[in-house]
Amino acid sequence: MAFSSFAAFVAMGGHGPYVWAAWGVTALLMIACVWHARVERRLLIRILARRARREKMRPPQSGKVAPNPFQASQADDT
Amino acid sequence: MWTFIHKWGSPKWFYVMSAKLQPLFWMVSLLLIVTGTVWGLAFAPADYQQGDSFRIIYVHVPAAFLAQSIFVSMALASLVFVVWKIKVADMAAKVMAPLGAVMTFVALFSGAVWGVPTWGTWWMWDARLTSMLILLFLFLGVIALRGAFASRDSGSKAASVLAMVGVINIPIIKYSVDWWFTLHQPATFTLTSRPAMPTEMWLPLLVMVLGFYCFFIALTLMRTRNEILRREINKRWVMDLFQEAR
Amino acid sequence: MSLGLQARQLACERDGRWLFEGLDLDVRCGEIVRIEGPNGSGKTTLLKLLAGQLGDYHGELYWNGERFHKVREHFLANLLYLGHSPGVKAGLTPLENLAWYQALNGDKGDEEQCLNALFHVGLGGFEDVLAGQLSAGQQRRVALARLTLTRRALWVLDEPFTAIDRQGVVALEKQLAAHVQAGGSVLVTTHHALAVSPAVRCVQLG
Amino acid sequence: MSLGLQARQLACERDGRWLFEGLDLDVRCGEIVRIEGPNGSGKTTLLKLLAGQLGDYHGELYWNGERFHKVREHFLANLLYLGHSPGVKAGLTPLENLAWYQALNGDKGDEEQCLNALFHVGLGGFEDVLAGQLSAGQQRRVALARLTLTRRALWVLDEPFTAIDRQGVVALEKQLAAHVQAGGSVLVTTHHALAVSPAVRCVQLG
Amino acid sequence: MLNTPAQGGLWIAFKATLKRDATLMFRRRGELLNPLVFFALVVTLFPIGISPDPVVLSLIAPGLLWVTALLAALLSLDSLFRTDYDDGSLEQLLLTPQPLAALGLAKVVAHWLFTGLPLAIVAPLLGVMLALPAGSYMVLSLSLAIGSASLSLIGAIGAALTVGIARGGVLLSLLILPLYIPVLIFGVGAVQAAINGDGIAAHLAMLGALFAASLLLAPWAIAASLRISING
Amino acid sequence: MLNTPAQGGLWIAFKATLKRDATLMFRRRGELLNPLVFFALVVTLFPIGISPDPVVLSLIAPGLLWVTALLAALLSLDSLFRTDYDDGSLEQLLLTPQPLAALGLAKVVAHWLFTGLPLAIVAPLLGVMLALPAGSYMVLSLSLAIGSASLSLIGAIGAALTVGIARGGVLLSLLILPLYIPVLIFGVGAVQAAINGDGIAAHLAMLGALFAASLLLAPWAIAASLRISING
Ligand code: HEM
Ligand SMILES: Nc1ncnc2c1ncn2[C@@H]1O[C@H](COP(=O)(O)OP(=O)(O)OP(=O)(O)O)[C@@H](O)[C@H]1O
Ligand SMILES: Nc1ncnc2c1ncn2[C@@H]1O[C@H](COP(=O)(O)OP(=O)(O)OP(=O)(O)O)[C@@H](O)[C@H]1O
Ligand SMILES: [Mg+2]
Ligand SMILES: [Mg+2]
Repeated sequence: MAFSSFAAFVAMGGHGPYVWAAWGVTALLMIACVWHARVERRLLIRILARRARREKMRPPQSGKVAPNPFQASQADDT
Repeated sequence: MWTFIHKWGSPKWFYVMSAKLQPLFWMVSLLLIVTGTVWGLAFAPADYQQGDSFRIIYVHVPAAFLAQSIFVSMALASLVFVVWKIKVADMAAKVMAPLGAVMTFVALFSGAVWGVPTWGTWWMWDARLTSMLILLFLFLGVIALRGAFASRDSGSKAASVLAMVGVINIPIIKYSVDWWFTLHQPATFTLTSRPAMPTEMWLPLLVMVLGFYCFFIALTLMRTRNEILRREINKRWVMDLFQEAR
Repeated sequence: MSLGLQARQLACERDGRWLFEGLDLDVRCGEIVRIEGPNGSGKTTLLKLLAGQLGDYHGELYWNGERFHKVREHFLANLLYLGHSPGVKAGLTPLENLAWYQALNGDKGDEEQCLNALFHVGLGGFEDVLAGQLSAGQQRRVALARLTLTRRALWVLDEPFTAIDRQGVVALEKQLAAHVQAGGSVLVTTHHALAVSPAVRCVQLG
Repeated sequence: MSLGLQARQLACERDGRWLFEGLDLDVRCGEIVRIEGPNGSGKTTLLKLLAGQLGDYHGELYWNGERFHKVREHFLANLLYLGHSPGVKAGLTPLENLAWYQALNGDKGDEEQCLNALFHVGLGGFEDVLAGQLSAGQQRRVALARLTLTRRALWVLDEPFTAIDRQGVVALEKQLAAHVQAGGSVLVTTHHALAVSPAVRCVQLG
Repeated sequence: MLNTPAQGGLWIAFKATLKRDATLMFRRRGELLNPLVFFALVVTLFPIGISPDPVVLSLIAPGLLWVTALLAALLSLDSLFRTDYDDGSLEQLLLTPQPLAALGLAKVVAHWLFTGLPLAIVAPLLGVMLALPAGSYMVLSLSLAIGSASLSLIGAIGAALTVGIARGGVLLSLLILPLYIPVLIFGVGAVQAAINGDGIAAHLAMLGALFAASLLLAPWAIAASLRISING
Repeated sequence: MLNTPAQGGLWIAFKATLKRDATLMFRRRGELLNPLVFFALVVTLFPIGISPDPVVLSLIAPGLLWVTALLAALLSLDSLFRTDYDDGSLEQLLLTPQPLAALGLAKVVAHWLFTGLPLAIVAPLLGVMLALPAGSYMVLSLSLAIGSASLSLIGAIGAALTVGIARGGVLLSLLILPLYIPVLIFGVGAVQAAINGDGIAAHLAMLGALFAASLLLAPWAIAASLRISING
């Protein structure tokens, strides 16, 4: 242990603000990275869930994943 | 070797296998970083010249090392993508870039904060600082270029070309900048020669560096998985996997 | 005083060559006027001129019997001009493109209407794709959606059929016919054989 | 070994939507193949792909029976592609434009030939005007002059009739017919009703 | 069937144009950062090119920062009307019943919001890197914020004049840079005054006056220039 | 009816492309002067912005001249492939049986001939205005001439990458400026060495090496980038 007390640990021999600023920003950014990745994943899962629900309602289509609405309307014309 | 590359190049295989690897890397990185933090902040002795401000080194140096390594990894991934057309490599390259930029920023920021007690200024134009700043610009360029294309495929290829051109230039930039600035400090920590620091100072540093590298791997795996989902969300296997999971 | 657009003794010179001289032209309500002529005969130039975009002409232009430059505001509030370039922003979605055009008329606009107009030109389902990623014909269709969206009396259309497929051409012809039947007027150039029911008056250039 | 361009099980995806799948296409000598389909059905994409401009497709392409990328040089030496944008430099005269295209073939070229080609597309007298000052149809005619100037076996033309007037259309149709009669082949998209004497094979997309 | 010109729609059209330009900027997220990155990059080039010595740098810092910000603003101006010209929407803008000057102003406002203002905000950071003497940071930001608004307004005239010309970019600089010199002089003057501890009010007042004058006159000049360019 | 690929036509195609770009440059006579005028204008902005004192100016002159020349070259790069892209002739360039790398190189050579070389020639003149110490004028020109060739080559990669992107101009700077730093360092180094009376051979040799390396690698990168941009 390099410090005699908790107060000395916080003060960092007078360099507290610098040390804590550097460490704080580093920790903050790294945690933000992880948090962002998790939010990203949750959003994607939500989209998947919505699709799964829609798929259940509609009979499954073969081949094409997303039907082209424009082509559908063309087929009506002819 | 060939089959290995191809197996890992398949998004589905990667998605399934990386799910198993990922927790391991998270655990190890958490362990290393917590150990390094406690050790470096509370137990390592203060520097006889710089006092406790020296403890910034435990985030500054790992971030600086990692930032440079990320650029090289990104360029390697780009090379794999361009040569073998393996899309997973491109996804990895894509998710590495922002983390690289963040790490470069961390190194710059912690260095700048460190400069106030040691040099009495936030910023000084010396070789290492300047090349780090340029590295940040290179990262930003890769990110911006990828984002600027309307079509994802073109964005991927363009970013790959830039990453490869950039990685050729990094040593040239480093060399020329080193040569130009005479103010830079001599290296105190290299992987090959024994450092001048006492062991109880550099051991925690080593722990932190390893922890940062594990963090990088874990985060890259996780975000690559996200990217796979985003790109393959229309594919059958994603839906199947998802429905299996519930 | 007569309604509509009138040109009297119109003449235009390009690089020492007279594209047209002494041209008298009337575009009245309920009428399709078609400008004909081979490539380079000055159709686009004439249309731009009649839409008030070019200044270097000889002769006189009237809108509802009044000199052009006096009633410019009123004229522009009644004009819909679609030129060679469709005026569709590649970085915006079709919906955003239309919303902007509506706002330019000082009209708050509502999404329902824009969606309807897009559906009408066969772009239902494409409203949120960036226009830059659409095909040539689809981009022109975004521009044509303004015909449905924006109520204007006078349509000035420079080769509106470019890149449009056959069903699209039929639909557009019907739309032109409907517009003049409702009392509007259309000034159009095309190399295409027009098949619309009301009489089309042709003006030959070149 | 068969002559010409072949596609086997060609498929192309855009933003998660399959434009076409499992497409088999043969373009043989002495044949006009026309790609049909409504706007946005993927005609331009298919043409670019067959011209070797796009890389992200599934399936196989063959040129004279050999894999595409192996004979790329030979293929390009026999291809003439005219796309939606005419590739005519606004800051150069028609003559200079053509001279450059000739040189790109590694051909010194001579002015006589270029002048002839321009005359052939009805641009006699315009050879020294900057192309930027020509009308839309005249600019496209400059591009079409390359059909006369550059001898290539395979023509890939994306809506070549855009902005061309009626006489021009007739002349171009004749030229296409003559080309296939001489043993060449043509791959074309157009929304226009083609009236050429040799049989036109149609491929339907969308 | 005839419409009469709509009254009061001007504000809607103004807002919509502003929003459209903002959307276009945001859609390519990189673009928003581009002038800033250019600013930062060029500021990095100078210490490398001239000297890394803080004494030298602090001497030239005010001028360097102002000139570089000016260049960053200038370069982003080139595309202000050009993209609209290329795809034909400028033609349509000219054919609306709304006054063109107001719509042009909306585009200029968007340009300043996403170029001039961010430049003013990050300038102090770069000031630190160039060892700008303490006490002048606020003034640097303020002078850049007011000054860049004039720069956007004046520059838009040039952009409108050169929009019909391919490769107008460098021609634009030629037309516009001489007009930028008064703004530069008073902008740098304010910062230098702050460094020397003199009063800055006079300089800022001059910057404000330049801004007011260009706000009054530039929209009409922009409208006229756009008409000329479309005619050509 | 089938052709075989023409052999030996590469030189003709190379020359024709060079000539075409030269014609386009000359046709708009203003354009030829644009980089020079930009160079001159920015160099005059600095004495206004920083200080008219010859001592200060002579101190910063080598760096200032080099950085400004670099910016002038950079800005003219944006249109290198863009105009071709817009009118479809780039597409045609990609479909010729000639190697794309060689044709791209022809365009780069034209760019250097009409931008880098003139900049190198007028730089001494502006050096006089900035009180550049005697004895370094020749070296300034020479280093600019060699250096700007590398700048054109490296910059063309960026121009090719951003050609498909509307408003790519400022993005181009971001991509390219970091890669320009070694050239800048050795270029300024040469001038500074000449001022200090040190040997300049080492610097010029490094500039030459950079040029050789970019001449070897850049054409391939340019060709690959153009292919990508056309695809997108
Ligand atoms: C913004 C400011 C700074 C930046 C961008 C910066 C950048 C870097 C970089 C890139 C490294 C890794 C070097 C390598 O890979 O070999 C490094 C290491 C290091 N830096 Fe900094 N630095 C900054 C400020 C400082 C300050 C103020 C100090 C202390 C007074 C400092 C001390 C060190 C030390 C001791 C190392 C480890 C030694 C070594 O590996 O060479 N740095 N820094
Ligand atoms: N770069 C791109 N990125 C994403 N989607 C694209 C891209 N290019 C084309 N598409 C999509 O592919 C589809 C087909 O486009 P294409 O241009 O091939 O159609 P086309 O058949 O030529 O139509 P047209 O008759 O209108 O010319 C369009 O729906 C378009 O949205
Ligand atoms: N800006 C200009 N400067 C000089 N001449 C011009 C300009 N614009 C057009 N011209 C000339 O005017 C003539 C008519 O052009 P215009 O575009 O009006 O023809 P058009 O009838 O629309 O032809 P197209 O059917 O090909 O569209 C052309 O011969 C052209 O050379
Ligand atoms: Mg026309
Ligand atoms: Mg098409």
